[in-house]
Amino acid sequence: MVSIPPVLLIAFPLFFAFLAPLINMVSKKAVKPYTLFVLLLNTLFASIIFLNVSSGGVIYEQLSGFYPPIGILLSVGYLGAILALLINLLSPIVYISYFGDAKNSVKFSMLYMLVTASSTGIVITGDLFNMFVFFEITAVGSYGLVASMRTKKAFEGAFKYIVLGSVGSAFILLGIATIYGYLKTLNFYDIALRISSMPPTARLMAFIFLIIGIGVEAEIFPLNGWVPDAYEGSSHRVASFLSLGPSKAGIYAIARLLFTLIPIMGGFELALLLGLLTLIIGELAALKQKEIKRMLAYSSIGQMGLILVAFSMDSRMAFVAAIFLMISHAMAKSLLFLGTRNYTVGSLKNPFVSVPIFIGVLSIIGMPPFPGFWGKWYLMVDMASQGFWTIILLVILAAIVEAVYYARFLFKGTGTEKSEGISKSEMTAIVILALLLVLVGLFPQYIYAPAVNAASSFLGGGP
Amino acid sequence: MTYELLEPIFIISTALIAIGLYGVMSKKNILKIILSLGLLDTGVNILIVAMGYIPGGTAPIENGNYSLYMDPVPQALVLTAIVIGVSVTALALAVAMGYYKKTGTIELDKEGVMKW
Amino acid sequence: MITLTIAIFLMGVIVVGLLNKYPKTAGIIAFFVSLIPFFALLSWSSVMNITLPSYLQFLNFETSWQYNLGPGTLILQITPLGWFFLLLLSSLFPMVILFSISYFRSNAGGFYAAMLLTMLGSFGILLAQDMLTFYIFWEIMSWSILALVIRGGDRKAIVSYLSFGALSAMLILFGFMLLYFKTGTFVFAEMHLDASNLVLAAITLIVSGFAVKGALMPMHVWAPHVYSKSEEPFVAFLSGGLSKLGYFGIMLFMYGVVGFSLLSSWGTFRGVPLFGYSLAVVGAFTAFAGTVLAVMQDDLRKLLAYSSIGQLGYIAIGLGIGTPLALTGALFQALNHTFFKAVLFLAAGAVYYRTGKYKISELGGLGYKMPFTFLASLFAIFALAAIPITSGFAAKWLLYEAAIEKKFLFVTPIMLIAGVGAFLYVYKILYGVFLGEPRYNVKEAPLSQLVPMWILVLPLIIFLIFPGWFVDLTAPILQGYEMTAIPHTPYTINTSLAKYNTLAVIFAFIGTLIFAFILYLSKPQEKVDHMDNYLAGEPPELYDYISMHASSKYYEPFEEVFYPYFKRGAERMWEIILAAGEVFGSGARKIYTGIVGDYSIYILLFFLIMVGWWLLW
Amino acid sequence: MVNYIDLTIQILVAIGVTALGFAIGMLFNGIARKITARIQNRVGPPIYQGYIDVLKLFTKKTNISHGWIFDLAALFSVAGIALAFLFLPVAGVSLLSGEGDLFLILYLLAIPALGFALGAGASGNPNAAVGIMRALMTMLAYELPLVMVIIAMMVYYDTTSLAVIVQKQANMHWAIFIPVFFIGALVADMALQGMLMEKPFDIPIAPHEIATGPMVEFGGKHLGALMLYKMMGIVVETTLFVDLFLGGGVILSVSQFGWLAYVVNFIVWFLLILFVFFIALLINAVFPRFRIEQALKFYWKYDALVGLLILIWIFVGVTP
Repeated sequence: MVSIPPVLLIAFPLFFAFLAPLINMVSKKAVKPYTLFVLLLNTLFASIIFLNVSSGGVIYEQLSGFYPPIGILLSVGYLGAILALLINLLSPIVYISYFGDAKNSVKFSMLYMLVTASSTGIVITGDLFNMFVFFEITAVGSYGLVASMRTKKAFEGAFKYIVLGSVGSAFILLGIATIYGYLKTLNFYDIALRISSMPPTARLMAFIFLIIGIGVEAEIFPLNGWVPDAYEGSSHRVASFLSLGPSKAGIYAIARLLFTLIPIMGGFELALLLGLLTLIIGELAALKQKEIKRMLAYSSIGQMGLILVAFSMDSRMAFVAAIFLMISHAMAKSLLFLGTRNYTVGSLKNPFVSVPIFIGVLSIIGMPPFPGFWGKWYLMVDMASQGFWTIILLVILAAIVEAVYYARFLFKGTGTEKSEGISKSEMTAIVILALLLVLVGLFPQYIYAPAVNAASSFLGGGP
Repeated sequence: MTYELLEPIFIISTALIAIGLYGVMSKKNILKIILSLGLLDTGVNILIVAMGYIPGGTAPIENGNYSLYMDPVPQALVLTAIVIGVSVTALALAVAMGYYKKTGTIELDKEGVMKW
Repeated sequence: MITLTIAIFLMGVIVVGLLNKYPKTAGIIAFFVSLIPFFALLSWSSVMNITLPSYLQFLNFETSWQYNLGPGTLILQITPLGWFFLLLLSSLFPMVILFSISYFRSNAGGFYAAMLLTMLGSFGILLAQDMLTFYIFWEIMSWSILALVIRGGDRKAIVSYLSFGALSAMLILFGFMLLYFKTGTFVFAEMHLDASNLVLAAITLIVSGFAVKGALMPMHVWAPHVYSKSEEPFVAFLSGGLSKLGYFGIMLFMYGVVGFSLLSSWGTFRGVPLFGYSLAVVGAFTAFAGTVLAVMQDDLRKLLAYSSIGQLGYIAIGLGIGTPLALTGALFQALNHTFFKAVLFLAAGAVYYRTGKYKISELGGLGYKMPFTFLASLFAIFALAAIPITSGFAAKWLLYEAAIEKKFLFVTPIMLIAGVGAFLYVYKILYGVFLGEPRYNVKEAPLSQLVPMWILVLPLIIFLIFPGWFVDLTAPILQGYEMTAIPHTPYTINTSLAKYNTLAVIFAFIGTLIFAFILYLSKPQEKVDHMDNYLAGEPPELYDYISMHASSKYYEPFEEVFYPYFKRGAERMWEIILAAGEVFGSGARKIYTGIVGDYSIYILLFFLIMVGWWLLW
Repeated sequence: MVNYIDLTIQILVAIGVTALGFAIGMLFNGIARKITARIQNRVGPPIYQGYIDVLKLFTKKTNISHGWIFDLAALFSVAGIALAFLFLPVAGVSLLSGEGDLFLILYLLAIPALGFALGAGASGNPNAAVGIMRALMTMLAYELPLVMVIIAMMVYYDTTSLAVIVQKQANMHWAIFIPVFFIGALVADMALQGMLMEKPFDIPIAPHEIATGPMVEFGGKHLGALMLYKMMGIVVETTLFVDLFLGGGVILSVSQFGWLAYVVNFIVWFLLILFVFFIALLINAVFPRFRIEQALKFYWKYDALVGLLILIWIFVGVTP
């Protein structure tokens, strides 16, 4: 089998992103196909790396000539490979929807590639500082994407995002400083190896700093103030992209922090608490929401909470569940964000809109045979075998609330309103996403095997 | 390695962080918030640079004198962080301009904002 | 063969879905696909101790099937109970599809696709041997119904169905998880349950989850909305077929998984498990309230919806009492309800097809215009009202006998009164739709709509004459629960209390009819238009709405008496619960003030709490 | 192997008893009119007026039909009521009563009612529709107390078969002598008043308001059939009452007295149903008519309350 260096996943789109203005100079029409081509190529790389990882185990790669722990290290673990594939698979699909747009902004395409590359970077990096840098690139790119609508709402949302993102990055830096101050290393393995030599106070402080910093990006409850505003302000496409890329990378970083980086006492309990709070507050806030993007944003918050709950169970089954939930959320939420532009219930008349939206909603609510079901099912099975009844009850209540507001929202109105509907390209994108949902749902065994590997690896302290 | 928290450099950086956070929390004016963010960044950066400081050390540049030099990694970190901070500030200012063009104000007013 | 069946079904879904523009072709394809479960049913008839005729021997579906999903395994296997319910569904389903071929004039591909999915789901549910399989197929069935409800396009219906569907799914899921915690397995056969409270909680949750699908009060709120705002063939299948799956689930878990003896270990009252007793009381209440509400409706489909709720309540009573007699009665009621309610809904569909009206007060006099539709519905109505010239009576009779046998002194009168109430609303249908003065000059329904209706009437007549055949069907099911079938011959049923001889009734009725007929033939008669009546005046214009039809507000005195007691119904209760949720929701929303400073304060607060927590700890 | 001679005899007996039932019904009609007239200080028609009326209607030359659904009414009402009568034990003679039970009888009674309602509805006269509505509601009203008492009896006697209930009351162990069922009999008698559509429950046919309601469009042989149904209905309903509470009129055991017992029992049965009917007539003569809501409230509030007390009594009294 061909093996390719993982750094390509990052370097390739980064490089071509900066080439995009050149292409734009040559031909304005070529930018969109060019970007799509780059993204698709990246998908190919990601799938090759995924296959390599699932057959050959974790891939390490040093950059910049130094050996670890000083040099920068990329390490593609099982989970990293899954998420890298997920992000790189979905981002071209969401990009397809841009084809039907009359606007043709090279900046948008650039930022898009940039964020794709850096989100991928977060999930495959082996170095804390590297992760910080990728976080920042992701964040800067996302700010730009959110603001790209150039409306009042867009600027407002982007600004809130910038402020909270910057505060978050300051916290990450503080955390990095704390860790570096004691351990003189930023390599994940080194940190994990020697973390026990840190004084508990410092360890805890580092943990707190990092979880706050990453939590902003991962939409965890008290830190996610920007989420509804930024999603509401941004265009449907950007919201769709944000929910598949940056947020997944963020929750990955949280998992990394919890499992391998700084395993503190009570860390999982804290994560559980935060996850449940996020879940419940997100779902409840969505219940009376009138604006669709905002509702979907709240729903995203709830889903992230659920994923965090799954991670915090600290067991193999729940970890697998978390992976399925991430897949489900990435696919279904981007589908819903894309499909609900110009939404009225009348747009459901078109089967190419209604069927994908229907599938997306089902997957989010957790109906079989879609990935969301497998996630919730494994999570519940795991919690049931440990006897966490209260948590199951909360998760169940959240699911019911979810169903209620999705139903109330998506099917409101009389069905006679005229709607411009969505463009052909957007339709293509959501149909592909729906197909992917169906495929993953019907054949979970192909995800299950790598997911179990990822779980074992993470639970064993690996990447 | 020991840190003495009462060293002035830490006091300064902590103060800067605190001022920055206070500004972010209390101000409605976009420019003031951006300035506060800058302060926050600076505070953090100072803290990190201070961490790598060794009394009497030289800059971490290879010049044959290996005896005592600063830890290079924090400096690299800070350099990166500054760059990022600059770009974020630039972007924030651009957004502020856009906001101003759309609304004619740089106050994040209470009525017009997206909420709930 | 099962793999093939599922594959054909899924392919059928895609094909008919793509044939959206060609409703007739799609319908015909769907019809052929829909016959497969029936063939499967025939080939499995050996589980019911029925030998297949030799010319059908070529059908050999394997009796069990497994599919490895990696983390879990789907296990399907035919059981007598599954066979029985599959009989109901697989015989109803092709008829409904046949009916829809002429019913839909355009845009029907989605309908057939979703219908095939509901049937696929039901097929899996009935064969499932473990909780994972059961749940997966259950939800497939559930959301395919949702797809069909969405086609109806009524917001209230969609919202209530999806909300209650999720509630039901989650109740069931929670119950399954409790059982899994207790036993460590998902497979029914490997479960070893004991009389702990955990199991009781699990079975209560599961049964209440199924009660949503079975429209037991107070979980019925979705049903009237859905029934009255969806397409008629689907409603016929939903009410006739799919609602039975809820009772299938209840029966499977109460008697198949948990078992009668274990149920009894949580306390009995006069020989009936307390659990079953409460189910029976809920069922009786449902039967009564459903009937009263049905009488008050003016929309034909709403009336039939509440009538369904009421009739399904009887099944719950039977399942609650749990003696062989009661279970037989419950299954018999399920069978009858499947067919008569399907006929009634299809007839409503045919009436709508011709007149475009559902309001009873706007219809009238169709009996002479659509005589075959009228006669089919008349049979169905006889079955519904348990008039002893259809099999409807035998089912109710068994249930009454079972109740009296277990001395259900307070439940039985309610059941009987609900039965009398049924006369009221069926007469409303008869008079308002078919009798009275004619208002529409329409033709009889097309043949492809009449044929399914009349085929569905057949079982009601067959089991009228031979209720014993039905009892034969229940024997293997009851055997599985270590019970024996009630004593019977093909045309008599004996209980410890009395005997019911269908032949005596039929022959005596024929005899008295002959007597009456002779009297009737005694003199020739003259036929007049039925507007030519004692009032002696013509209404202003013959086909005008300002007419003398009395079906508007027909039972007004009844409503005056009962309405005050029923106006604060279950719907209101759920609305209050939802409103309470919304109060929390708006509280949660208030967190997101939209002010960036506040968000930063949250971050700082979180930081301080974390540090403080660590300091304290 | 079916014994054909036995079967023939049974069929003949059935025909005979049915004919007797119709004859008694017609007689009762005459008696009713006579008694009502006497109470109201009129002379009234002769006691055999019922026979004359039926004969007249069936020999009328002009018969008007409103279509085949309308004709069903005539068929179903006569056939149905005769069918119900066949399933009742009459004076201890159980014709088909062993083949069915009380539930069957209650539902068989619905056949003629429904057939009648079908025909009336098909006539297209609004008065008829209103009458049927009232009839159905009256039925709903009186069934509740009646059913309560019947179920109390079923549980008490541990059977649902009317024939067995009659058997268990043999040797003068009539239910009415048991205190709780004495009250039950009073409750059921109230219900019987509604069943017979006598005042104060003659709401469905109220001649002054809705022109005899359901029957308004009927004439000739159709009306004749309906009259037969109504007359036979009196016999069936009073017999049901007598079977339930008065031991079916059985005072002599057939095994001891042979054919004499049949004669005596039939006479006693006749006197008893006449007595029950007489009570109904007395109430009829002195009461004005209820409105339909009042009837419903009367039955469901007061009558059913007593019925509930009886149920509780039995519930406490009968050990499982």
